[in-house]
Amino acid sequence: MSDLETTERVLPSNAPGEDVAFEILGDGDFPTAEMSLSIGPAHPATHGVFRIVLDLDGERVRGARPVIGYMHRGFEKLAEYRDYRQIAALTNRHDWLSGFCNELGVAIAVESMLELEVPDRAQWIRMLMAEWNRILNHLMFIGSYALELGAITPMFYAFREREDIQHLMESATGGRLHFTYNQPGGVKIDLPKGFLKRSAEISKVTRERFDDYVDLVLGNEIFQGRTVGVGPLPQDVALSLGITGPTLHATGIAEDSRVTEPYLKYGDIDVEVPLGENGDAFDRFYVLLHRIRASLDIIDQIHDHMPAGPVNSKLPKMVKAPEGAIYVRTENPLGQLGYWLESDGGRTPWRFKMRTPSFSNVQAIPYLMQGALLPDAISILGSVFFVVGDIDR
Amino acid sequence: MAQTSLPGTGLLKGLAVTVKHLFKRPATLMYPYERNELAPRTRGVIALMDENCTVCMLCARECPDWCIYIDSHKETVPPAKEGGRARTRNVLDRFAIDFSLCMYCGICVEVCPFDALWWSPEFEYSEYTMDALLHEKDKLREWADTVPPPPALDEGAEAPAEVTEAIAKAEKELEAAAQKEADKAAAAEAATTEAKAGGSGPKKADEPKVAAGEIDQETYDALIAEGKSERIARSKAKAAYVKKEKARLKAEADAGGGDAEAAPTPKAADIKVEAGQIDQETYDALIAEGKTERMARAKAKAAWVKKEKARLAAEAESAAGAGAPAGEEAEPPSPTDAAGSDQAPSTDAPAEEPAATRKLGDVHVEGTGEIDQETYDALIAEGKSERIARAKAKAAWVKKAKQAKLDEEGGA
Amino acid sequence: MTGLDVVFVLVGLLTAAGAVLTVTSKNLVHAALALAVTLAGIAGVFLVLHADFLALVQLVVYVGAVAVLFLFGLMLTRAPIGREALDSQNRGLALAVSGGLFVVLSTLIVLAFGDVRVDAMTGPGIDVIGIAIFAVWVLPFELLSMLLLAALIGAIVLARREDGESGEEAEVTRIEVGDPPINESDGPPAEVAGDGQAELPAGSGGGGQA
Amino acid sequence: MTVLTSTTALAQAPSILDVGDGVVLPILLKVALVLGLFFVVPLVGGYLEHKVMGRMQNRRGPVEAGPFGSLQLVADGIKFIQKEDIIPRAADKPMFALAPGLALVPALLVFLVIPLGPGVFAVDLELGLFYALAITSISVLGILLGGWASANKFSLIGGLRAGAQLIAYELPLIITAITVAVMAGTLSLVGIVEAQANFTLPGLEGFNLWFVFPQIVGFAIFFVAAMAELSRPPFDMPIGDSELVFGYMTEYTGIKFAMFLLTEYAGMITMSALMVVLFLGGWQILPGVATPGCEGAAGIMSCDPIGIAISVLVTLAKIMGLVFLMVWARVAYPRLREDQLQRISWLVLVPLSLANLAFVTILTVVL
Repeated sequence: MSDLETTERVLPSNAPGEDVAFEILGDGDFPTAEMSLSIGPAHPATHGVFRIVLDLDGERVRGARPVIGYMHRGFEKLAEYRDYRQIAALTNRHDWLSGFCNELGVAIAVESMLELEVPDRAQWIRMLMAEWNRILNHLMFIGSYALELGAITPMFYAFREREDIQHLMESATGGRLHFTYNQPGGVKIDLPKGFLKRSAEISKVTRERFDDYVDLVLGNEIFQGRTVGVGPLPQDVALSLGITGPTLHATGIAEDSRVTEPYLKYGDIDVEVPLGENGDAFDRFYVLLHRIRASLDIIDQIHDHMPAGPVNSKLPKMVKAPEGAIYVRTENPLGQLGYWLESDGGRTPWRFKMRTPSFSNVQAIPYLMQGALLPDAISILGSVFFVVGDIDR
Repeated sequence: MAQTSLPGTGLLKGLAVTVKHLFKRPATLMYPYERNELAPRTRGVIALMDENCTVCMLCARECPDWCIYIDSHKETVPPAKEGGRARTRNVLDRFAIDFSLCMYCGICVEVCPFDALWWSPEFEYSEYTMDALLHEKDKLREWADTVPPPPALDEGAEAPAEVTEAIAKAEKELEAAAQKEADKAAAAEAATTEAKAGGSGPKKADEPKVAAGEIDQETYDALIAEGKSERIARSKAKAAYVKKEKARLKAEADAGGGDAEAAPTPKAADIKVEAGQIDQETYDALIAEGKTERMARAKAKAAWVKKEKARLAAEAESAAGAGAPAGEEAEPPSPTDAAGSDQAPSTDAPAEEPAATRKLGDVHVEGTGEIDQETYDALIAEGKSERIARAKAKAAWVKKAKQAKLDEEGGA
Repeated sequence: MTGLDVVFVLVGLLTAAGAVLTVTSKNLVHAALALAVTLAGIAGVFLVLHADFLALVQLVVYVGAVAVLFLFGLMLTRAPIGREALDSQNRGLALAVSGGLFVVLSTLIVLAFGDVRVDAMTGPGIDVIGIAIFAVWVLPFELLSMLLLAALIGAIVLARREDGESGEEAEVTRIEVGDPPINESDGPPAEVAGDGQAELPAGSGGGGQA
Repeated sequence: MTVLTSTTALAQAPSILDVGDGVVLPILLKVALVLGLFFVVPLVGGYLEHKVMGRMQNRRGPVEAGPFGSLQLVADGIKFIQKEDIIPRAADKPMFALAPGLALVPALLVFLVIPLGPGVFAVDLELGLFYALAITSISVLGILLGGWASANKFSLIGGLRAGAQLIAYELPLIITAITVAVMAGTLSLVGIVEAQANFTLPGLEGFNLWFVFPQIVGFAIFFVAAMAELSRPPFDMPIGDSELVFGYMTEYTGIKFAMFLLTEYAGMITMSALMVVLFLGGWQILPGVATPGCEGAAGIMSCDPIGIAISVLVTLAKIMGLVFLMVWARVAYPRLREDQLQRISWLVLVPLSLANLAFVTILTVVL
């Protein structure tokens, strides 16, 4: 594969590091005019309204400029005019594949400000839901990444699994994507009867079907041909661009909030962080796939730990965070999600800043795409997992 | 990581996976012909029981995208008694939800203090234009009929406030009755307590309320020995404890209520106070009175528990009349019984009218949401939320009213 | 006049029309397509003359390969497409050369065959051709293939010339490939938005779920 | 010269359409009949693809149109006809309109020479195989033009990829076909089927074999090259929906789009039919098994109507089997990259097919 990689790649000039212009070396003897190809905002590969302008030399990418903002909904400003319960319902929606994990961050932030004690059972339920949500998210990307590489089938399998899990989560939360299950102080209502049993069943089934994805996608030589060595991300670049989550783990760095600074009860159980070696597209996919298995392990542990008791603590009718500020970070499916919550003591935040993983992760795209072929550009675009709403907010 | 033993194995495995699925049942649900069973909590559409709505506007104010439209006017209600003061109340003219704006967060349902808004799993209300998604209260009222009963909670869950309160109340009443007669039969009580003490766990004999979280150590050990997981054992042991404890309380009450020999303890396994059982009669009556469904259900539940206990007591009495020895009947439940406690043996038992003396729970009082201000203020002062305080105050009012009525009757 | 003659005339006219279009068309791709028509017409002529094998060879080699390669190269190298670029100042000279060539060739054919009737109904079968090529004329055939091989290698050598030797590279002009093929009847030259987005239909939605 | 033998005798095989004492139905009628059949078979192939793909993906595929959804493609066709025919403003209108036809017609013309059973074919050309390959190579002209005329960058890249793919895979395809012709000693498709009825390997006299057994490598090469030439996944880079939206078809709508789709299905059928004829013994049930109702070795000569019906069904079954394989590959595999595809062709398939040709030629000459 790599013998095609005749191009020396450099950091885009806006990234920390030396200031180098785009330059293609070893360009051959048929210099041709550049073509600028706009992929998106409505293009099948961009899953959402994301646009990327490629400067093409034949099928080789000379430069890539992501154009974001087509989906900007002003979340941070909206949040300043909503109380904390409403913010939880809002944050569901910026990364619509990880609704639960998003609202979890808000709940933890508010609780920390209020110094609120959250019942044990609520924390375990939150973990259980967060891990199921993680699997939901990863299944989506596994399906869509395979689809971007032209394999249609994994998408259908992934959606079959997603349907089971969504049904499970719906039975407890009432929602399929936007769960709105967290509230400051715990979760809204306890699990329905039989939930844990079904959860264990689905965990078992999903684990059994895991091999299908390994055989169908990960082990496939064509898939490996399309991904191994494509878009390798060096560790230092990843760190300097603030990349987190599976994209970072693929480079071999095990920075995961669940392990490094455990929240909820993650400290009480074993959390495995699958790691890659080269940070290429294959490793990114590998990490994503194995995170499903890791999450299933966590879920099984949670089943064994689930205590009895209340699931929420009594709150005043109007939650008012005391004056002050806090930064809370949680490990979202796509990377670290940070919420900066600043309160002037009122019922709404004075400032609500989001540090979303997708926004940081797309910073890697211009770097990764330099010198890639057009089909590789798609492979790279798909392997840097992002949700457009999470970029634009 | 990208290793395969032989080139082409990966390709063959891909073929194997797909051909394996060729012979599997498709996962498709043939939607218009088959329907998915949606969970009761599914947030499909918001239903309105407009008779419960007091036009407090909380939902409209809390809605993050302001999609609820409410119009109302004030109406003067003539005084209930002559010479009383005329009161005004709000009358709902319009209640509309724009489902093209709604983001289905459920905050309105959550904040509604009078249980006027409910989630229904209905979802097939798509329209060809966005305007048509603005639904008025007639339509919202229709959906209210599709609201399913809430699902039972997980074993490890704390029972909902309504249920715990109702149970606690019923048990308090029983205990009060027992206390009343305790002087008459102190010796008998002591004997019964002793007889029960062997099997009823390490709890205090006079604990009035069955606290969640206690476990029946015996059952627990037995289950662990059987190789069950700790979690399962704990939950079952908990259930066993609750059952035993209730049996014990019941026994105490019965013992207090009558002759020691004539009032043997009913079989512990028969008393299964399962949350969710409701007394249909009470329920219907309350609904007919215009109570909210939730309140009616809670009360009916309490009524059921009471009736059931009364029935069991009556049974036990008659059994004692037939000369059954008390000690043998009062076996402690075995671990297997405890393990099987998920099945409710008394579910189908007819709710007979108890022949016992009138107790507090039998008294029926009219009430439409009055609250006991004293209790309310006390609770608010304690820092409880308004909603909880109101609910408790309401309960307190009902209790007081009943007590008053009972006293009146007794006096008569 | 037999039916075959009619077909021959029709195919001939088609071929000639294609040839004329090839040189008069102002659009390179149109010209290439007209060339393909001409080549296919010649295959038709072969067919009429019962030279099935030759006709199919003509199709495979000229229509299937040469014309495709031509179009392919045209689109890939982005030769300037448009009126001015194609307007040759040597029209008169070209006309003179091709006219002269036509006169010479037709004179030669008439002189060589005169009014000798050629039986067109019995074209050679492939076995005859095979034997002719591989038995009787094997030496010239092999020589020809050697020549082609040499040409091929030469082309590769030219294409792979080292940097610097190639002298001045053609100046690279930035051309939008999606530029509209100029169509005279279409009013003002339609402008495609710089990034080709203007005419894009909504995506097929394959990945639109995410 | 055993390599190239004339097959004029075989070319005179009796036709099903010879009625009574030598009254031959006009060739146009024959053509119409065969074309009619071949308009239906692609639809069956398309239905098979929908259904198999659905089941392999754990869903049902079409169910509503017709019994078990069997009329889905017909319904699709009606839908396409009703759709608005959009031509982009910047497009080269005549070329844009011409391209789908230019792609479809050659794909249909190939049907003329493909034998479905003894005597069931429109014409038996002496150069049938050569004809089929020559005609299929014209299809790409339409695709290339369609891509260019759409005035869309995605379309153009798709068209170019299609062209590059065709050039790359035409070579192994033709070389492999030639290899079979060398073995059969004829270029007539009917002749090749008949040659397989009598084919055997030295040392295995008495055991009838199809060409697929000695030519398993050739069959594999032909199969891969055929899929690449048809732009079937995993070689569907010209369409590559995640990269090129829909490649050369991006701007096409309505009936023109349907024509491109039909080209693909027709191509699947013709390529499968060619493979059946070249490698899988045509209409023969099994090697050395005589078709009921037919006389002669493996039912080659003179069949009664039942025998002919059985033969046609056998051919269709084999074609559908190969279509199934193509669909299976589509379900199971992701798409290759354009340069990987070229690499496979030039570095693997071409040398392999050349070696195969040399091997078979030597074998044939020696024997």
